[in-house]
Amino acid sequence: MLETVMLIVFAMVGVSLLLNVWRLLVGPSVPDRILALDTMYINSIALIILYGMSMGTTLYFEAALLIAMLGFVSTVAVCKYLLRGDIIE
Amino acid sequence: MTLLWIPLISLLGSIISSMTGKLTRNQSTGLTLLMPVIALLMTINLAPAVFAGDVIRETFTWIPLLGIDIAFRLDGLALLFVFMILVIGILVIFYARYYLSSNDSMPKLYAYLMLFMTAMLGIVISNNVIQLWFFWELTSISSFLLISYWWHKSEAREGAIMALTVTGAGGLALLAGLLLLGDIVGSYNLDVILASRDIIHAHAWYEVTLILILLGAFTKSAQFPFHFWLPHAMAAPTPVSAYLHSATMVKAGVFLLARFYPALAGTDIWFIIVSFTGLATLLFGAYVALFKHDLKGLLAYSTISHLGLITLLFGLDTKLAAVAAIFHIINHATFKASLFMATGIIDHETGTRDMRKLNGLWRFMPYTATLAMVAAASMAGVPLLNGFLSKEMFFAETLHQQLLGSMSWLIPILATIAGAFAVAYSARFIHDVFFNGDPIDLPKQPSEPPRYMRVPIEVLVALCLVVGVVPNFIVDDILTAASVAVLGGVVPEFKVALWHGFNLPLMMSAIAVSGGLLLYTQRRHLFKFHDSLPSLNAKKAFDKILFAVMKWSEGKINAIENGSLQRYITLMLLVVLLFASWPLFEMSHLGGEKQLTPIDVHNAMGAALLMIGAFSTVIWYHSRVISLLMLSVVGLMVSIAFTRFSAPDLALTQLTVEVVTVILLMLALFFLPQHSPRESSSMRVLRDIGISTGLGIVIASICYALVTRPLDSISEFFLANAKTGGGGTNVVNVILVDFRGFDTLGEICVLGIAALGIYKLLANLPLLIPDRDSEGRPWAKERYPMLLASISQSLLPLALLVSFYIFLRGHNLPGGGFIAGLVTAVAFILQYIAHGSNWIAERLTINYRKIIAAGIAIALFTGVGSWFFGRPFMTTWFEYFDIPLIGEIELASALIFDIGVYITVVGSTLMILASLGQLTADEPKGEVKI
Amino acid sequence: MIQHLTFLPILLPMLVGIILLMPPFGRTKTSRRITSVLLSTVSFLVSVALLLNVQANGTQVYAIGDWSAPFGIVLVADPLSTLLVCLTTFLGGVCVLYASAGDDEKGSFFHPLVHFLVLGVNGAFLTGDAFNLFVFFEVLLIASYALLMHGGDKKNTRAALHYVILNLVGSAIFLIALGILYGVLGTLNMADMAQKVALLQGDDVYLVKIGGLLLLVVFALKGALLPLHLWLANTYATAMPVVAALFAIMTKVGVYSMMRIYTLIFGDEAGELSQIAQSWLWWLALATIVMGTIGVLASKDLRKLTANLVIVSVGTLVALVAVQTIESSAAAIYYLVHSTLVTAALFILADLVSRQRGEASDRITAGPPIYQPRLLGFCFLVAGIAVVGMPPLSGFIAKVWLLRETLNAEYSMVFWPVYLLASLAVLVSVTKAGSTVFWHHQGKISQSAEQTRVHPAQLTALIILIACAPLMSIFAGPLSEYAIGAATQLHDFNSNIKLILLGDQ
Amino acid sequence: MFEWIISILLLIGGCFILVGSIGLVKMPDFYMRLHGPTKATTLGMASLLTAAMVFFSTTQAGLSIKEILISLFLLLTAPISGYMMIKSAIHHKLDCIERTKGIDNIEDDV
Amino acid sequence: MRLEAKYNWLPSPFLSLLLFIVWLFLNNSVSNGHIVLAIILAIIIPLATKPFRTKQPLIIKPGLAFRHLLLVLYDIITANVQVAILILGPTKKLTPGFVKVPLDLTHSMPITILASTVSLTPGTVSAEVYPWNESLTEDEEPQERFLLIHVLNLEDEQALINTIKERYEAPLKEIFQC
Amino acid sequence: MELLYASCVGVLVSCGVFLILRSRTFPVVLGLTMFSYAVNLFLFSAGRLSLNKAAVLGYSSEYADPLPQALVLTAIVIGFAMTAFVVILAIRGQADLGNDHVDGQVPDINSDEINDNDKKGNV
Ligand code: NA
Ligand code: NA
Repeated sequence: MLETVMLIVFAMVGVSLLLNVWRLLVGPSVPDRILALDTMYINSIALIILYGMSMGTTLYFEAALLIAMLGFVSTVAVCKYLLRGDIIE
Repeated sequence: MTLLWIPLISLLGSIISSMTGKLTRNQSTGLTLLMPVIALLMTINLAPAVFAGDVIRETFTWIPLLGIDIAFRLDGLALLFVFMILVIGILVIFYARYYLSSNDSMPKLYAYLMLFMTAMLGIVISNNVIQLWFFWELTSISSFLLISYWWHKSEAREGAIMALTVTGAGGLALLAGLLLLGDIVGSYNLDVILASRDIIHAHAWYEVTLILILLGAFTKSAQFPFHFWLPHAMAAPTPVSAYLHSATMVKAGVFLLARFYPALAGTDIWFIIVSFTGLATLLFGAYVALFKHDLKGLLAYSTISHLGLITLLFGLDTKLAAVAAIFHIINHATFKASLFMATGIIDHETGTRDMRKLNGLWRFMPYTATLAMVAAASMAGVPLLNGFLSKEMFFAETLHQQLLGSMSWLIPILATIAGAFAVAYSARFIHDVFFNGDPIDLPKQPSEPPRYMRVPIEVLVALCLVVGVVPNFIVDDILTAASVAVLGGVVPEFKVALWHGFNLPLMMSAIAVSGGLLLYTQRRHLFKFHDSLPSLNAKKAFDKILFAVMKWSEGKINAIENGSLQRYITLMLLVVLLFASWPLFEMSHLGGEKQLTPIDVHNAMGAALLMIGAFSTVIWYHSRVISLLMLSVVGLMVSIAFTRFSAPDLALTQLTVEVVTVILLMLALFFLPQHSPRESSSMRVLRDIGISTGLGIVIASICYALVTRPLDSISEFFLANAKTGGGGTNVVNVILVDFRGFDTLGEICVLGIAALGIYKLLANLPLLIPDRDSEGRPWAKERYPMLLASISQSLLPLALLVSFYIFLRGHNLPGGGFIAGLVTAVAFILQYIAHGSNWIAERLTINYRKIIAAGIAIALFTGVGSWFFGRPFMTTWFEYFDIPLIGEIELASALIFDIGVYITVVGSTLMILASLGQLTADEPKGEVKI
Repeated sequence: MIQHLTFLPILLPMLVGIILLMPPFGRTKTSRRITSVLLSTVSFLVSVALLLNVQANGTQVYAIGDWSAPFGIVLVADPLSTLLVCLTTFLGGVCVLYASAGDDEKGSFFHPLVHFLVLGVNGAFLTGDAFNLFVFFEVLLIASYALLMHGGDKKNTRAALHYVILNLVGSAIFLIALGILYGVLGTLNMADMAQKVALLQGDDVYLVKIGGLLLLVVFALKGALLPLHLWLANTYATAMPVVAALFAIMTKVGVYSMMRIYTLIFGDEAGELSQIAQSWLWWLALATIVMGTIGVLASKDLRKLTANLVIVSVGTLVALVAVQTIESSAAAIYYLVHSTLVTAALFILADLVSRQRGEASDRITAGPPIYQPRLLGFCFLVAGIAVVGMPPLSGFIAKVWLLRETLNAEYSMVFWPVYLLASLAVLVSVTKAGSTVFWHHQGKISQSAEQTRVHPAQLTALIILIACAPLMSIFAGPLSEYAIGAATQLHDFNSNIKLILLGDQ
Repeated sequence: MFEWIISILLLIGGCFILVGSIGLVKMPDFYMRLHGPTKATTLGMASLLTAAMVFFSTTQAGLSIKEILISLFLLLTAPISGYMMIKSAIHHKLDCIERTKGIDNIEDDV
Repeated sequence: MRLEAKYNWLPSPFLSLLLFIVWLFLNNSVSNGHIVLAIILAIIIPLATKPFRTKQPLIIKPGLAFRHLLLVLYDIITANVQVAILILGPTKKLTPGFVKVPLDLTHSMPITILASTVSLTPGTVSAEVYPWNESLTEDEEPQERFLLIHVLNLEDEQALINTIKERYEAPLKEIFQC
Repeated sequence: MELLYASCVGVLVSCGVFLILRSRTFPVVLGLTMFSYAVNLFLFSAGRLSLNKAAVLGYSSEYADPLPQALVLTAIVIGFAMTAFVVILAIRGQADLGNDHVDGQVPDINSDEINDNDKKGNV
């Protein structure tokens, strides 16, 4: 059962990612695209966790953790860029 | 040792004279003269042995591998030349003492002259052809220096360049020829070469070799059509001309003919090339000489003509011709040197050399005039003078040759015509200068020169006379010895005498003399005729050609190196495409034998996202922020691909690097335009699409070919030894810090250097800081959004904890110093973003430069540490310790190494970002920082 | 310590670089200079010691981390690599000394960067591992990027952009090539690769061929071989001359790598892949000579002229490499050392000349008289004679030697005329340049010319460099013996394999 | 038992993640789109991570609780990301749909 | 309100506690070694990062804080279900709006927590804090502020404001005693 | 899957190269970054593709080839350093030269002329 569920969830996350990409491509504004990318980051964490579960290994946990941390920083950086131009001022 | 000393002494003389700057002119001259005099005495000492038929040899090893020795060989020919070079050299030096004005540097002239003498001596006594070439080129260099002695005059500079160009070109040909010759014979030794006539003649390369060597000889001895440099070399001071154009430089060319006569001559091709060149030069020089108004110009073309005569003699197929050639070499040296010196006196005393102004000098300087007239008569071939003797021999030999078969009679006739012209220009030299009315507008009032200035001329003129009257007494020995050397032992009977009875040659002489006088008296018509000819200024042509070549090169270079990076990259990529695709087509099957893995949905989706990201980056490249966001998608997908394909370390690294890169790009984007304009034409875009698609397909094919093949690699070793030998279970990390830790050391150096470089780049950068974004919006008012500021403070300790965690586990699980370092750096970057660089600067007073240095130092010294255990650099050490309460822990040198990595990464990354941040930290926006 | 001697040419520059970034040595201008010059000397002496050691005891293989080949990275100090290491440390020292007259303070980190560059070059010469070669290439490149911008102006920036971007693409191609080679051969050690290439079969051959040819692209770019030479003239001519002088060694790294790769891995023993690059190298070399010569003829200033001379020298070297005989390699080795030193000298001279000629700088036009005409003129004469290959200096021996060794090569009837004509063009250009710059005066010595007097440090550096030309000629005998020895070792496939992989002397 | 718990948590997580992304696509203006990803996705992640925690704790030796950290991190950062994004949207004066109330409450930030 | 901790070697005890726990979480281990390491890190990291923290009010009532946390978690879950329904439902019925909530909180950290809470709970996202402060100084002046929030479906503005103030702001005021 | 992987590498190469061939520094830098992604994936694949075989001892029975991974890691780091440098150089170029054209000067934006130049090979 778990395998089936995992497949379903995989599919859900996959569809989510595609939806994110849709928004990323369509925009229309830059903040929209940032939002889409940010969401993509988070959804990739889901993907990695699911992958780790399906393979039964925790080796990829750190990758997920880092995406969480770094995705935040990069979103913040882009927003700061839009707001102030100079992200380190 | 004696032979070596001859050029060596002369070289010493060069050095000595260059240091006589502080001495008086007489002292300087005396010191300079000392050396050639010694050399002359040494040569005289050797002469009897040579006359007796000995060949004196000396060899020192220099570069045995290349067959280049320092080898000397004194035979008759060499002896003759050594005498000539030294005697005339001594006279010229003496003469120059009086010639040079007080403004001219005497040591410089003497040093160059002596250097030149060294080179000439070297040529004539070389027993190794490469060494011969060595000195040959030295004459080119030193003559360049001599001709350009008055370098502030443009004609001196240009004349020198022209001489060097022509003789340099000939020198290169000569080198090629000599190398071929050496290869044919198997040795560069002259003895061997001279003894290998038959091998050489039979060899397939003979013709090429001969032509190359002759090119060397002809350019040096100013043979037509390479003669044009010589008149322009007259820009040199007259003593230099006297030396270069009588006894040395140009004689080097005919020396070469004589030197290789035994080995190369005797074939039809030799006779044809040499005689025709000689004949053409003889006629051409004699003809042009008549029309020169400049005294030195006349002498220059006369020199060309006489060298043509000598060359022609070497090209005639009779043995006596060679003897005549040698004899004429001596005679020409004597009368030409004296004529040049006389010209120098005239120039010196009157301030001009223009024969249209110089008239009736007999009245002002009768003594000098007499000397000059005797020498000129010798040049014309008047009996009782040496010039007559050799010219007689020449005429005789032109009658004996069979070069042109049934047309051979043409040569004596042409020779006679040339003789007539020689008489005519000699007559002009005498009549036009010393008689022919009164001088016109002379810059100076002429008078006799200082007494001693005439001494050298007196000596030479005396020689002309003595040789002319009693030739046997003076030149027999040396001429015989030289002829033996040239003809290889079998010297035909010859008799140098004033009177051979009434014969054809004498008649030719008579015709030449009377014809010459007739020509001179009728010169007005001739001049008119000559002026009507299209004038060919060799110098202008040479300059034009040189200029054209340089212009053409410039055009080519500007067209090729047009400063367009796009072209350079395109070229490189095309080469890559060619190299990578061409072997692909040779493959029978692209794919390998490995079982393919089926595509699953996740991979397909990941691939789709990655491709979408890639294409979007390209599609949106005009709006840079969007393009950058799209690139982030690609980066994210690449790291997910690494997770998918069992490379957690790579995924972590890729992630962190990607984020830092994006931040950097964002920082850059602030200073750069926000949009890329559309500049490429559609053709260009199509072409670029072609190239990039082609490369993509090729690389993809290679990639496919690789991944579908089984691999047998050295990695088994790493897997087997990671734990036992490296003390860690994360094999990738063990490779990084142990097996291939050296790479990592290099890698952190790269990172550190990059940071230093960036700091360097940003120093004193004048930047226009935009005060609004590309759509004209002013920047937001809030510099440091409050919520962000407070949350980032809380995240910092957490991030440090995580980075410590990642660092610590690296050896056994995915992680390690590099990733940890980047995580730490990112945590600090967040602080920079949230609080600004001034805020950080107040709190973090660390010199990043030192941090970087410390990091690399730690890594380096960890490696060096193993020396104390007698092991090579970077041999790792690890041990497990059981500590009460805590349990078993592992200590490894690799961990310390990794600390170095960590520190370097943190230092470098922060240095890069802080330098960038500092750029704008204190600057109000919208202002230019200088 | 003696067993670690092989490693010292890498350790020392790195250490010096670090030391110069830290107090107390890196604190003041003077302390940096003294430290840098002194330790450069030490580096050079150590390199010489290594050379003597290699001469006495044969090729040294140093297994880093005690992991023997092919698993770990080994350094291979054979006669060729040690010679080049000596050359590099020597040149580095000279440049550091020269720059100590003031050039070093025109930007930050000059001294450490020079040492890092030397580190990279030494590493590239010594390493026996293909990927490690890549790493050291990057070390030397990043250092060169930074040095290129030292004291730079706008022209400099533009040239640097081109140089950096091209090299980044080049590095990427290097990685692709390494990927292919590893992907088929499963190893990174060059000797091991050589061994495995000889046994290749089937389609694998073509994949490795691609790898080998892509490496050619990389080395051609580094070495400035046509058509990848286009960056060089501008880059070298706009860099600060002392940096350009140092860069004289960098193209040689590319050539050296070609020698190694195409002699060891794709040499005579490589079965189907033997001499894959030879004919390419040969024709590209000729084309490079031609292009370089055209560049020489077109040059409008001394630095550009010298930069184009570098291109000519690369073409000549690569032609020798392509001949693939022991003798031609020996000639290449001699020529390499000679051309490096003489072009470095010319760059430095161009600098000194331009300082003393005011507005005219080093342009080949009439200009104000030079303040110290005798000194600089003499040095230019020596360097010029050496570079055009006239006696009595090193250039002539190189010329004779290389003509001699190409005589019996397949296409000598093409090479000889091309080379000889190129030599003539170089002769004319250099002569014209020298005569114009030193003799064609227009205007007066500028007021400030006295301040541009050659500094003692500059003078020493210049004289040391200039003196190499006569010394290389005088000692051509032993040097040629050495070069032949080095070339023999280079071509000795079996002993190289044995030595590196089995540690068998 | 655990399998059930894991499955349910997974499904909940998946659903919320999906809903978040649907919101991202479906909503008519930026401000409304923001709600889905900030809230639904975050919760979905929390649920998914809990599932993973249970999964690894039951299938592998020992407790696995580090997944909580990711949840913690997301809960901490998601609001701030959202805040930054909405700030930049306001700065860019992105259009809201017409029926949006209280637009006057926004102050001009330049 | 207290800004300074009692002990110099333990400047922020809650942070230290957090770090201690997180370390053990990260390593999935409560072995002696990790506990020792966790203690060391929990002390060192706060000390090292102290300069990077502006002075913030300390949590005076940890018990209340914990209860508030649970409440928020609960709200997050329910809020998400609501949002999910709103998202999946017809968008035309939604009437979004911007609401300005006057704040009694004055310090940045409590405001941040409040704003975050608001963002995670029913249909609201914090958008701005007015007025902007130009720079974040060491000793921040307490200042009267507003929170601008975007509401996905705004029905009753005042009710929303009241909920936020009572349900989330008030407990925070108490926890931090400010 | 191998084909898919190779295609991804190919697409990244194509897109990267196309961007590298642009005339402004920023797209070129983006192109270089993307090209280096492609190269990293390529180099990585030299160790072949394997699922769930991370080279951490004890985590599976078979392991992926760890060596290319280590190489790629080094390459990523070096690539990062290089990218950083070239980014800053681009800024420097903008500051020194007043534009962000890779050649330091903007050619006349006259499309006809660009076409003409193309024909002449002056690109
Ligand atoms: Na800034
Ligand atoms: Na007259």
